[in-house]
Amino acid sequence: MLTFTIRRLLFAIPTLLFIALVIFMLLELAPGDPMANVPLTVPAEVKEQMRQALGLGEPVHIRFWKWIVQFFWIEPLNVFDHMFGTTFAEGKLRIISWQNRAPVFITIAERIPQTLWVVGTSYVVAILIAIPVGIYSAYKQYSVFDQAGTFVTMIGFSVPPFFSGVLVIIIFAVQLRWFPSIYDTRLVVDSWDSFGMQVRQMFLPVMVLALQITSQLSRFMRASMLDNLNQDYVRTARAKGLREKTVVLVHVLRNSMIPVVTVIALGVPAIFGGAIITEQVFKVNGIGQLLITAIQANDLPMVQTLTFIFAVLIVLFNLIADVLYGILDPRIRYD
Amino acid sequence: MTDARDPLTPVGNDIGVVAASAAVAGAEPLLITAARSQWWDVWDQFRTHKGAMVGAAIFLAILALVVIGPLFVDMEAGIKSDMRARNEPMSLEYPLGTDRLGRDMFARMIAGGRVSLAVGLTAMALSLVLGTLIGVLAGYFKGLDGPLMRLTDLFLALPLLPLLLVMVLLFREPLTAAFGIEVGIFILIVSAIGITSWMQTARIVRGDVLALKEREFVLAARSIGTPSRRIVTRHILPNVLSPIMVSATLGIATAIITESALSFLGLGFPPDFPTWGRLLNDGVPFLELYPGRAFWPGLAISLVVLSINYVGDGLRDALDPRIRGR
Amino acid sequence: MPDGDTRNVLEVNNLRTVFGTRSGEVHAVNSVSFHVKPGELLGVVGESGSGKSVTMMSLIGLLPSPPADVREGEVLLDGEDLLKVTPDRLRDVRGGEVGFIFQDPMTSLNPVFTVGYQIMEPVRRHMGLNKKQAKARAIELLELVGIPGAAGRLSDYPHQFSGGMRQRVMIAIALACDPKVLIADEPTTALDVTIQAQILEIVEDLRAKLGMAIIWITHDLGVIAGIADRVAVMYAGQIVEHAPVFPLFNDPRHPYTRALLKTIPTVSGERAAKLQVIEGQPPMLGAAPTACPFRDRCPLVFDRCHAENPLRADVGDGHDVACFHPLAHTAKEAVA
Amino acid sequence: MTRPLVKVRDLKMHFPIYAGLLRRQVGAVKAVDGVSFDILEGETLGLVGESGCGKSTCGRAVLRLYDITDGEITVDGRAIGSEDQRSLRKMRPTMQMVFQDPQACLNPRMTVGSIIGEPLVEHTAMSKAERTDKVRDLMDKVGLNAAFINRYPHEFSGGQRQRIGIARALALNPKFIVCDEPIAALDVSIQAQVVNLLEELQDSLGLTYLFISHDLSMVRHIADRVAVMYLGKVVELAPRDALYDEPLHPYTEALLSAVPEPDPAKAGQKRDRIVLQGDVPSPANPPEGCNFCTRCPRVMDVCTRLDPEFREVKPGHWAACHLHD
Amino acid sequence: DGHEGERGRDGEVSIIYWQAPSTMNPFLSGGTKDVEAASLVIEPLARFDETGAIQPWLASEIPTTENGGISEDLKTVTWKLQDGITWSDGTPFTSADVKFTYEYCTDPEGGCAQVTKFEGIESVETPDDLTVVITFAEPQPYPYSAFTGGESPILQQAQFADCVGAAASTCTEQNFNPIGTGPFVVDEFKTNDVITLSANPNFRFEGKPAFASINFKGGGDAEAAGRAVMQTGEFDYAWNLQLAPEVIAQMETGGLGTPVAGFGPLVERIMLNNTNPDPALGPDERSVVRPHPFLSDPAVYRAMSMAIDRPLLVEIGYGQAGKVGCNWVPAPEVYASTSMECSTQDIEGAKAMLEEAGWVDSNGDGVREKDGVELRMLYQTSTNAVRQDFQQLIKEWWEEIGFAVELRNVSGSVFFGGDAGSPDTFQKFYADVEMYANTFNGTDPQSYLGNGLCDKAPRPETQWQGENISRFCDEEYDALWAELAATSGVEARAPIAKQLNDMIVQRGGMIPLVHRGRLSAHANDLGGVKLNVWDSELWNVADWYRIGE
Ligand SMILES: Nc1ncnc2c1ncn2[C@@H]1O[C@H](COP(=O)(O)OP(=O)(O)OP(=O)(O)O)[C@@H](O)[C@H]1O
Ligand SMILES: Nc1ncnc2c1ncn2[C@@H]1O[C@H](COP(=O)(O)OP(=O)(O)OP(=O)(O)O)[C@@H](O)[C@H]1O
Ligand SMILES: [Mg+2]
Ligand SMILES: [Mg+2]
Repeated sequence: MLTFTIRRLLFAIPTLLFIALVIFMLLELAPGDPMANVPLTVPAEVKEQMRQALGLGEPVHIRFWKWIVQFFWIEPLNVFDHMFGTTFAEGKLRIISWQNRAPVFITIAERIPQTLWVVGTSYVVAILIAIPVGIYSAYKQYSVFDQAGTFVTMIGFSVPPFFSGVLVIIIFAVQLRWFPSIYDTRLVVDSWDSFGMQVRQMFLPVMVLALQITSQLSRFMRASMLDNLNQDYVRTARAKGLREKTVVLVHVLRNSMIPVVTVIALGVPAIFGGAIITEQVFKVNGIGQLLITAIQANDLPMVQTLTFIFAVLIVLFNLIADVLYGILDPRIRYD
Repeated sequence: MTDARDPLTPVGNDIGVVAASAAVAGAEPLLITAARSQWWDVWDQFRTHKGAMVGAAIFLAILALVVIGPLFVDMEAGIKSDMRARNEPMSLEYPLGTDRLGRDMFARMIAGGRVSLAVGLTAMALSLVLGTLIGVLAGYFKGLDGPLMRLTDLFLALPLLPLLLVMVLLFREPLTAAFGIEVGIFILIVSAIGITSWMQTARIVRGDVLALKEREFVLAARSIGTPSRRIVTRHILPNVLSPIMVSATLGIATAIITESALSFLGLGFPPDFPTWGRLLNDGVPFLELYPGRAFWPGLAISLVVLSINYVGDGLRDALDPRIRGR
Repeated sequence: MPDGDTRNVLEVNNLRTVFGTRSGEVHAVNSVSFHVKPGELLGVVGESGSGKSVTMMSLIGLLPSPPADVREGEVLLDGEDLLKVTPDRLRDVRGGEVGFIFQDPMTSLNPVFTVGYQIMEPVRRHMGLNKKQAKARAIELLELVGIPGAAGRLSDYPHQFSGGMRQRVMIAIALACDPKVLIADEPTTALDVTIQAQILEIVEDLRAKLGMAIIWITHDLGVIAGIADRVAVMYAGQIVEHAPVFPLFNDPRHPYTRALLKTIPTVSGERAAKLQVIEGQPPMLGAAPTACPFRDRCPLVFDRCHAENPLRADVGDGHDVACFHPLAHTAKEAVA
Repeated sequence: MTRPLVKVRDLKMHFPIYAGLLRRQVGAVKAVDGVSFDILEGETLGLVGESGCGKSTCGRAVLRLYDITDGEITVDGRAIGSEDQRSLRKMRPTMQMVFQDPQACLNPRMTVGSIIGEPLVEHTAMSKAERTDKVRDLMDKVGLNAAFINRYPHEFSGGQRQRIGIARALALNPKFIVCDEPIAALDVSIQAQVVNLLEELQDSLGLTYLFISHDLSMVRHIADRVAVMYLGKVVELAPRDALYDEPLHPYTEALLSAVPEPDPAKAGQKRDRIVLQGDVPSPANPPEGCNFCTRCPRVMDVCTRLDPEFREVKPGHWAACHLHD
Repeated sequence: DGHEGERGRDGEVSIIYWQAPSTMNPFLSGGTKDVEAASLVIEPLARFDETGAIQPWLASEIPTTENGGISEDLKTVTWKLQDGITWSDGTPFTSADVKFTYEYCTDPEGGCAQVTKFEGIESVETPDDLTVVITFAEPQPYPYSAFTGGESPILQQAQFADCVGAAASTCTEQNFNPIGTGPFVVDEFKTNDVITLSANPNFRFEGKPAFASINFKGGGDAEAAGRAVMQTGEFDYAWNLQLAPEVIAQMETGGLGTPVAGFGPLVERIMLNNTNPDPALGPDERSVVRPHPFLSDPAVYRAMSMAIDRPLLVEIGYGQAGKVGCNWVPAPEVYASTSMECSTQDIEGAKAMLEEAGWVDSNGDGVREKDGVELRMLYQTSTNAVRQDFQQLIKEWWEEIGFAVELRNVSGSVFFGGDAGSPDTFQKFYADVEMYANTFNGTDPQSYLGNGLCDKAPRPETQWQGENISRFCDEEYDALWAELAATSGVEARAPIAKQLNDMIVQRGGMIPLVHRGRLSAHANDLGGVKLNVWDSELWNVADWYRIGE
């Protein structure tokens, strides 16, 4: 298991470097310019000067190399400095956003908490809903509950969040005034009151996101349960005189969870990546919104860094999913 | 030494058994051997699946509306503005009302449906073909597995928006020049969506192929001397049909929605070219004033997705001869 | 051999089980009756699909319902009708008073729980032991079924065991609570002869030691000949012949039993030039039987067989058979 | 009846095991480890042994469905041991295979007609009509009602399915067929039908079989000569009667004694059954010396050190055991 | 009401900008959102008020020739600073800071976005702590661009001393949290998200600001911003609500807020390509070769203009935030030409005009042609719902009078991106007509009118830089503009400017469509809001207060 993990990690390095290069080239080829958002009243020569100030004059390969060095060496050094109060990274140029001339990692660090709060919570909520729903639908296959579940999940899948999000805002924030329509990222949870506020403002985005995630997860859970409910060992468990609850919730569930857990693990990068549209609709200025504004502003260092972090997470969580599979399923041993 | 029965079909067996015994007893005439098209069997089975039939009916109704609707509906009304009829509610003349330029929503829905369905179906087909091809190649040929799966990882990790931007930049001019604006952009959008959405299918197919490859009937085909190419087409592909079917269902929804996002970013069809996604998008700001504007396209997308899902279920069952016996 | 106890631990009368499927009903078990006494081993033979497993699973409600439906009959375990008891009581019976061993040792154990956990489960459930006691019991059981180093293997997973050992674990689970009746559904079919020999050895030992009633399902007549006291032959959901083991092998009365005995080659004795076969296929069980199910394949078939389903009739010495043919009751060699 | 149709010399089939950080090969599953035998034209060679001892691998390797590790194989005068798969295709019609699991070896989505017709599509230029005729012909030959040509495998009983497999194997008029446990998955009453069919076909078409099975009684019935395998090696090879009456290898003896006798009288006598202890060792890690030494009831010192040579102990009766040195 | 009282008495005010500020340093960004956010903290010497009139801010008075602040030769301007102003950190505000700001922005490596504000300045002198003397190389008839308005506020020298030139971008702390003289100071700045500010304890006016803190939220969309102010009451002020008029009206029924509109020089217009965009000419030639095959014909572009129903466009697209626009320079009042009328659609007139000029549909395909040239056009604009509606309507009108129009929309980030490599930018103008809006800063249109000069045309040799998008070129125009540049005094300048405006519209440079205003909304209980389109909208935030019950 350990060597498997190490081996996969080693293999991941060239893959990641290649991904970094591809992302870089893609962004390089993409149309658009960091000056697009500067008003038309600013003349072109000035824009050109601003471009030069961003380092856009340098050739592509040099910029790529610089970025690599900054990402893999200078930024970690900064983290180190931050943790131990050293000054190794002093004076070294960090990855700077073109939009605000600040190190991209500062902005990213600011954004992570709200993304984790909202997207993370919806993921947890979705899991908590999807698993029982999946279990019950499979256990009572073709029952009314199961049919209704299929219907709802399909709707949940097919309605884009830019529609459902606005819809719930209009119903719950505008008409009923139950929840705020705009997420307040400044809120610090330090008391029951502020916690209540946090719950209130998270409610709508979490609801919209969770519906989507639940739709997919519960389908998956159901299929996995169905696979296992017909297995011979289930009959064995029943023959032992175990309670139906034990049979389903211990024997079947444990087996069904193996693929589901890995699917859940594979979905984790998406939590960090944020849910772009939902964040946009509810003004949860998280990572997803950061990415979309960076793309709109053609802030290549930011886009490059974010997408690369995302790629790293995907590769990492693929690995974690594999390892989890190995841990959860005693039959599988990678070596 | 029991007869190893497929757990799926405890009953299917017995029908065969009866037929067989009848034949042994000489009861069955030897005449009915004329090859009956296997699609009849598929249809027969499909017909018994209630959900699938309802789904198919709805889908066909939408398709019919979209395809032959223009013969009965004044499509001009959906394209030309009419300042005297702005923001009309639902009425006989305008079954779904009109929009803020006085265009007939019903006609626009039909026109939008043509584009959305065409995009959804072709993009889905393209992504399925790509996904299946890559999945099968990776699963079947050991040497290709590593590189192709890395490629899949790569695509999964790529930011789609910039990728689409690049594609549009590089290919829009040549394509519109070669095929005209509508076809050119259609090709562009379909390929953009197809190219960025095949990865899930590829992974699933690969997994299934890996398992199928070890099945004895593949070995049997090899022992006969069937070359790999035909083993894949004849034995592997038909057996990965059901996961592909599932991907197809979800793929159409994703394609229709992605198209709307593309239109939204100005990368899609020209603005005077309605699609369901665009109509939905345009309707959202007016959700409070004119809920229908977002509701109808939203409903259309959901209906298509739902009906295709049920059709997919039925088709999957119908295509599987083991279930068909039931 | 059964001792003096003549009480029946398990008595099954007129059991009928029907499956409702999309293409109609399947009458898998039709009016099956049998009984076992403590310490006795009843062998059940019959070809695939003849309803052996369904019969046994009907006894303790292991069939999923729907589609299965036990229509009729009584299952008396020490006089208590298992078809009428509450689900809770039934669960107490399962694993507690009736042990079950399944055919396929590869899939009948849950792959994600340790062997120890799976053995301890019924022990804790039915005997109310605590963890420590249960563990001791599990070790004891594993030693009983002949797994060396039992204590060390409790924390192993099923896949770490070979097929033979897994089947021994299954036996240990079935025996865990000292059941009164052990039902073994083709426990050795998936195993090699040498391993089968080991298992048979173990079961015979255990029977002597624990004195429980055993129902042993198989279609290997060789196995039956070696271990059974009495044999029931099933065909198309019915018991067509039932007799103590010697009379059955020496003097089979039902044409099906006779044919069955003929088909199997042996490793000793003279070698037949050609194997005997039973032509044809078993019938579909689409409806309750109204005629002899074997009629289409029977060399002795005559009018009555098409009109009526023969009932089991005693031919003496605890030997009964369901056949109209006059020869069946007397003659030794009737089948060509 | 004299020319060896198939000659196998020192056949080895090792499946590599990779492990470690760099996925280096650290060992091999020695599924078949030095097997030699001849099969004469028109005869049936039985191959028996416990599960996992390498019978199937051996059968497949002989047909070159695997790229073998080492050894020579000659089929019908042509050395195919090291030929590549592409050129082997031409050779395929000569040698065919019938598989263990009649359910698994038939593509569930193809009709019987297309399954049986597949080899014809691959190797002949028949028209569709000719092919249908030939398929009907074959179905007739194996005792399937030709009316079932458009049915799917699941609509048949196990025995019938096995007939489909046999028909497919016969389609190209092969000389040599490897039957890999063709009856293992079948019911007793149906086993006999299949075995009889195989025998009939052999008589009428002059086929040569390698008949793999773990059912000793069936092998006794069908085979002319029998080879017994244990852990990747043939431990004994002899004409049928010689082997059953007078086994030379302790493993063969144990195997024979373990077969239950369907006669309660004899069973009651408890003819001295030799119950082997323990399990078969892993083929990835076979014991030192004789492969059987860990379970052998008559193990000697030398057995744990030296691998016994496979030699002709009596005329036509080969064995690999130190008892007969 | 809450006019008087102590500082911070009204608690918190919440402002929402649907475009989120990314920095507080307007010299590094130039985006309106950043400039306006910064105006809460840092201030210029003078501002324009809601009428466009210049007002002293940190200066004690506006320098003019009359008060001697501007020299006779129009080459030097002397600003007198108010005495006693301190930075929010308590240190005094001096002329050195002003001079530093000039140096900061004009450093060639700094990439200053406002460098045009300092164009033509030869030197900035500080004779004493309260005097700033600006010397221009040439006479400046309108010298109020440096240090005036929200784009050109004063930075504190002490804070930014190490941030000059290439180092500008490394000063994250400074750029996010500049020390200013304004009513508020930054407590926390979260890029593109939210800014928390609190009242400046050292602010120069007693009892101001009324609010103790500001929650400045960024991001989202105009719709949500409007909703948050007018329907849910979560925010007090929402900036720039570019929404369909009926949506605004509907939101207003929420009863919690009011939309307010203000008009600057922003004009939505259709630019007419004066060169031939035929793709067959190749990527470079197609933007240089003159003339355009048919747009050079006055009958054609006049007919195009006549066919447009501007009041309808206003109604559909902008409502109270739009007016019929016939001029390129619609404001300030003094510069707005009144010579043209365009508020009635005249389809028949347009047809007749074309007919007369010889554009007839001789082959019956619905498209007029003349000498083998058909009236086929490609009409492009950026992606934006209102623009797409406009495109649709205008296309219909034009087709009615015998044109064939193909529409195209390009993502704003590409269209306005100025990427020389992209064929889709508005500067390349690879289309026959294109639609967008533009404006100018401050109140003087001189440099804006300069966008019509021949040599300002973007073309390959200028790397596609230049503001003369339509590539309008007219010697008379160039000469007249030179005259404007040499004239001082509004009275003299205004007629010339109007003449220039008329010339470009009448000679085929563009078709103005809508004079656009800016629409913002404030909560009904927020007092003191004066929508200002000439400067930062938040220019008088120090005077805002909460209206009590
Ligand atoms: N779930 C089910 N639904 C419908 N029919 C069923 C079901 N399970 C079993 N049957 C039918 O019941 C009959 C008896 O099956 P059973 O499994 O008892 O046979 P068996 O004698 O145990 O055979 P084997 O030797 O193969 O185990 C068969 O005809 C089978 O098809
Ligand atoms: N493709 C493979 N890769 C690795 N090991 C294999 C492979 N195929 C077979 N083996 C191993 O080779 C050994 C022999 O397998 P084989 O299938 O030949 O046995 P067998 O005698 O046919 O058994 P059975 O009676 O169960 O069919 C087994 O240990 C098996 O695990
Ligand atoms: Mg069974
Ligand atoms: Mg095998």
